[in-house]
Amino acid sequence: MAGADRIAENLNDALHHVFADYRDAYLVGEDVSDPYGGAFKVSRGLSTKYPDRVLSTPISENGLLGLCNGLALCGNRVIAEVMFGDFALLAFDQICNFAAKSVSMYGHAKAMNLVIRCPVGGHRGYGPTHSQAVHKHFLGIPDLSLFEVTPFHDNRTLLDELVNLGTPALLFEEKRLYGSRRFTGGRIDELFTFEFAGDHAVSSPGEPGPADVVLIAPGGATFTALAAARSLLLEAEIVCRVITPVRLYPFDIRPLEDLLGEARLVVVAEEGTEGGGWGAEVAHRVYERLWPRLRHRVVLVGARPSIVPTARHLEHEVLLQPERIVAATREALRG
Amino acid sequence: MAGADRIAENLNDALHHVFADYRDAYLVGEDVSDPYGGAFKVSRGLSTKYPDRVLSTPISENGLLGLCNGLALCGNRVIAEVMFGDFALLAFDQICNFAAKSVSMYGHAKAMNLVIRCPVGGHRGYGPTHSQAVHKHFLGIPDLSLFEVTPFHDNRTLLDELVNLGTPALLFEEKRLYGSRRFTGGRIDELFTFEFAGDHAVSSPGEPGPADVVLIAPGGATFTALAAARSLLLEAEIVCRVITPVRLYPFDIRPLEDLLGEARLVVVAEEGTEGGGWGAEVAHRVYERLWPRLRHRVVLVGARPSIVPTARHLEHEVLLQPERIVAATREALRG
Amino acid sequence: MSTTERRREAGGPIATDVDRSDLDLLLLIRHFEQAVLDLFSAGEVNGTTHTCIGQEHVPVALRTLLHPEDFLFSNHRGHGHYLARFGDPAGLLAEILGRAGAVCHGVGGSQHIHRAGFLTTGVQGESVPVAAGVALHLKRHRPGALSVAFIGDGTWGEGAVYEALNMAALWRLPLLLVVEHNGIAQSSPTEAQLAGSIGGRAAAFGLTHRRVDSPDVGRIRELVRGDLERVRSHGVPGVLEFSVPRLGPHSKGDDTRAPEELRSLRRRDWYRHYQRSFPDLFAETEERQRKAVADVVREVRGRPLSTWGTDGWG
Amino acid sequence: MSTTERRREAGGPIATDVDRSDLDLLLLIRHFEQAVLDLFSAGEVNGTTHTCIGQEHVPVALRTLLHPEDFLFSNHRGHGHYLARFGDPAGLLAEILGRAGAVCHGVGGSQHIHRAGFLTTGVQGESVPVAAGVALHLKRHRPGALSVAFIGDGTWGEGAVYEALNMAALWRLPLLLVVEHNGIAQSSPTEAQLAGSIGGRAAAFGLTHRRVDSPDVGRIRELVRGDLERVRSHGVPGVLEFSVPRLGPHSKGDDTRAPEELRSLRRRDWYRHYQRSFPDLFAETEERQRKAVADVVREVRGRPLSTWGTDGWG
Ligand SMILES: Cc1ncc(C[n+]2csc(CCOP(=O)(O)OP(=O)(O)O)c2C)c(N)n1
Ligand SMILES: Cc1ncc(C[n+]2csc(CCOP(=O)(O)OP(=O)(O)O)c2C)c(N)n1
Ligand SMILES: [Mg+2]
Ligand SMILES: [Mg+2]
Repeated sequence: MAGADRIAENLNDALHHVFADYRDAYLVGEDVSDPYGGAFKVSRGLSTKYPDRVLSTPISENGLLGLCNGLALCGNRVIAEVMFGDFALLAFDQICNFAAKSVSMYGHAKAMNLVIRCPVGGHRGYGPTHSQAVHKHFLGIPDLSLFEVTPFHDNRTLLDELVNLGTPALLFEEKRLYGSRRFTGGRIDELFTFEFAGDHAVSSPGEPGPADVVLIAPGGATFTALAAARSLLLEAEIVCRVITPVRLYPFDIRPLEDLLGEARLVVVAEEGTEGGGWGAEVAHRVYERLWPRLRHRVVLVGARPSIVPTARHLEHEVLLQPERIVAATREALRG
Repeated sequence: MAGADRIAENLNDALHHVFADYRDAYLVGEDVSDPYGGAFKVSRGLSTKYPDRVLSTPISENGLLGLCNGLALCGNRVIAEVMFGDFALLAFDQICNFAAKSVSMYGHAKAMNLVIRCPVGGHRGYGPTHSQAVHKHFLGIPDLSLFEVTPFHDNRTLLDELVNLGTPALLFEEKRLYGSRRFTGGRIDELFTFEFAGDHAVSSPGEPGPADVVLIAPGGATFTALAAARSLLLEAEIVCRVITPVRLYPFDIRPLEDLLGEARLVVVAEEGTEGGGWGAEVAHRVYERLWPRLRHRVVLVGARPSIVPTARHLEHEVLLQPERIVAATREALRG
Repeated sequence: MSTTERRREAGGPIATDVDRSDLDLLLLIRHFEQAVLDLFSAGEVNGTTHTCIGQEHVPVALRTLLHPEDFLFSNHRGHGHYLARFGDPAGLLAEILGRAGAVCHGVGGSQHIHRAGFLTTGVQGESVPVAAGVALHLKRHRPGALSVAFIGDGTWGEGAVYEALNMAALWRLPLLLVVEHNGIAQSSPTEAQLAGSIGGRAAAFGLTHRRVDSPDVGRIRELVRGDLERVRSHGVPGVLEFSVPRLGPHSKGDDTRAPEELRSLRRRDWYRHYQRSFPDLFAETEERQRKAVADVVREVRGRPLSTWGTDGWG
Repeated sequence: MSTTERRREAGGPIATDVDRSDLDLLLLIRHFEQAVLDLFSAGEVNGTTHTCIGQEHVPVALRTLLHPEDFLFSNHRGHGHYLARFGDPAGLLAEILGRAGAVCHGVGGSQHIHRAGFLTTGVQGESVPVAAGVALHLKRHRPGALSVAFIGDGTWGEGAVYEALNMAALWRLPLLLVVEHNGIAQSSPTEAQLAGSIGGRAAAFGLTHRRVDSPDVGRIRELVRGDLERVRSHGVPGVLEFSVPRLGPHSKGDDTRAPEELRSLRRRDWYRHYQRSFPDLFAETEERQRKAVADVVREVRGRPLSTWGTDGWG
């Protein structure tokens, strides 16, 4: 809706609130200080207001995550900004082997309030090393939760939850979202409204009764999924609900069981490349809970299994587009 | 069988053959030189014979993988030994962002013959940072294949294939395998025989006809799966085939379609923790190809979602055991 | 016609004569980068790009000291490195614009370029251990050849750099680290991201190091020729640090430096100094290069989009 | 009864008097480590362990210079660090054997231990940036407190160390890096894995560095007291390097060094020197500690297995 703030601003506001609410909040990252305020400007204003607790680091992803781990170990609420999610791979050791493991590996429950913000995804022409959706690599690490910013969820609530989680969390931020406005007030456009089921946002066209298709799509893939749902409705009268989870892992399927069980088809769409990804994990949860009720196998769509090329026309070919979702959905419903 | 060599020796022999066959073969890793020959002794004898091409590096996992990338870039056949697979996470950037991406991201197909050997898994009491089955984190990276040593496959053939693959590969080596003898000659014990379907080893009890259960289990989980299959047969007359793939990703399901389609149940067992793992990816492939024929949802079992504790009795609780497979199988067949 | 022009003015930072081909290249790069920024402003560049305005003289100076069998690792700010090596503005521009004839089919874009003996990646520091591996290969198969890695001052934040230097020093690899120290990394001034000094970092591994401040291509060559020779002939690594001004933004429109700072940096621009020392040649050359770049821009913009696929792979 | 014993012999590496509690601790650690190796040989230790035989004097010497609010990051070879801080052989042995009363319920084992102000991890180098983060916290909330990270010479291979030192130097964090330089990393001699010197690595970041060779606890304290104070009061990082012999295997049965080398290393053992300088006290203390350790071993071996779970979490 026109009135809503852009998501980058909403995130920035959320960060400001964390700092206002908690005197032990830290933000640590490359070029996060004013006037730069981070590569995507999400951290603007923080260093000016809280110069002691906003640290612009050298280009040292593993080191800066280690520093965050030390701060978290001392009980602080720590937010790391990784300039591009691709570089979180440089800090994999500190994230997996220290942050997540420290919660349990010393035999005692040890709280680690650490949020690792990672801008991810393509559609910006940043090329192969700056456009990955790295989610899949961090799946299934005990005591590491994965969250993703959505167009629906207020980041103020979300960030407050994350800095108090007691276990480290990755927060993915799909770059397309930054400049987009949040959906608020239950309405997306003239066709779609949304409500929440548990933590999940559920977008539906006005049609009553069960949907033909339930499309699960996080982060920026929400836009792609909504565009696909619109086409499916207008061009083929296929009623499609779009579910946007905010917590990707562990994935909470319970609030969705009826929705999923009633549909003719469940599709999971993700920004990451097809193969070995988040979609397979979600599908597994769906089968686990809904096997007898499923009328079709769960269909997964994602980016093509390729690096993300730089040139716009090539990037477009690789990344997930509404047409791919539409085609996969129609094929499944036909077959 | 008594006559077969131990798998560590077989691997060592395979390495010697690669060096004998290719004058551009390199082995790079920590403490790989004689007389130490690597933490698990798999590299013994190589540095004595090929002092120029066996490099004992400083403790620099990311750096040493980078060095390997440089050698591979120049057309060499490079084998990296990561002392413990857990530390491959330190080299994630070089593996994912350089080795795998270089194959395609420059617009031209660029061969990268790089094999990254990673001892993985627990059952050794090495504790949380030395016992992970890190496979899941490397799934779904375009142009990165995952392989795992098995008790069936001759590593000489395997390694020769891998150093000529043209794309980088991770080779996981479950630590229990090192001291175990290879199964050869088609027989495992008095109950089980094996044959190959495509690249997969298929172990069967002598029963004719389709199996009740097909259990897919790679690497060291093969032993666990075989023990489970034995119990299931002897205690419950459930006929269970065990499939041991050597290439984990991309997973080739085609040679298995009939076997899987005929079974009442497909179970995937893995050493890694449950959640977001390899099993979900395999399950997805199974559904994709066999949906109409499946009589039960694919059941996944793995280690409990926990760090791997050090003390033997605690480690035992966390890691995958035959009893867990048996229980999950019986429950599924009952339900 | 002589290819070398005598300096007119006495004193000043340019103390040597200029080779016409050097001035050509300096101005080609400058105008190429300017054109990239203009195209960016016009919305014709997808994604991002990092220009090397103010730093052109480093690759130009090194050019004649490098051999064809040397392997160069460039970085995100690599257009100058590429042009100095290949003199192929059309192939590079096509890459940046995703047009036919792009050196990497438009797949890599500005910061992921690979061509024989030349490679760029977008992850800071990642290339240095790779360059060490290449140095090892060269040492054995092409003794005398160098593996050269260009990095910025900020990239010394990355642990990979140290892991690589340690191995290169231990194994005496012909790795030359060329540091373009422009006093800033993205928005962070060097004082805020680098403790101690680059010379100290080199010394930590027992490596030779030289810091060069001159904007004078000829003078730079005099200063560093021996260093390169030493790396080549002894097969040991070395570090060359060039103090340079970054006159443009980090990528596009993201310069947060104060106007006074930029003004003072501009005083260090080789461009001014060469212009002052060789006014006629400079004017003539600049005109030529401006036109050459404009022609390239026009020609490349008219090309069809690049294609990529197994068929298109060369 | 005096707690300090006068040296009998003139000359030799032990030039100061000995405090009884120091000798107690030195010999407790020595016998504890010996007991661990024996238990290992008897098949009673699951997994692996790394003993600090030959290096005990480093934590013993530092003990009195450290404050309760200092935070210590130990490493894989950390039993001595733990015992010097907590004097709790039973809790540590229970951890190694997975018995009741284990300091981490047997979950972490020998190389993953956490207790107030003390933490070990099994990944080399990983702790140094974490220690920098703790140093930052301490600087703000407990000025004068130190964050101390113990690492070996080989761990300088890890890039994380440099990333951390750079930040610690930039932000003037009270981080003390204690390097136990035992000339080897697993099987690799230092010359094969470390180019340049540790002093040079410290200098690269503008850090103070001191190398200490003495096996004499009292002398070490004299030498380094001021260094610790400087880190505390100026809030800046420093590096202390202790040259020590590793007299045992890397972990268990994996020592590939030649007998002559081991013989010559044994000549540097604090044990001999203290034995020679304080024969009576030494004999008496050793007897006492041998027995104390034997008692601990007997008692801990008799305990039930440790339990772990949400219920058992403290
Ligand atoms: C690993 C990694 N972290 C962060 C970035 C984002 N980034 C690109 S260039 C740059 C600054 C580099 O500074 P410097 O090395 O001084 O080179 P300069 O840009 O000044 O030429 C940063 C932070 C990156 N590309 N890679
Ligand atoms: C990241 C990482 N790589 C490798 C290892 C295996 N490892 C354990 S101790 C060790 C040698 C450490 O040498 P040094 O730092 O000199 O300490 P020392 O053992 O001599 O006390 C190695 C390679 C590890 N634990 N972590
Ligand atoms: Mg710079
Ligand atoms: Mg050592």
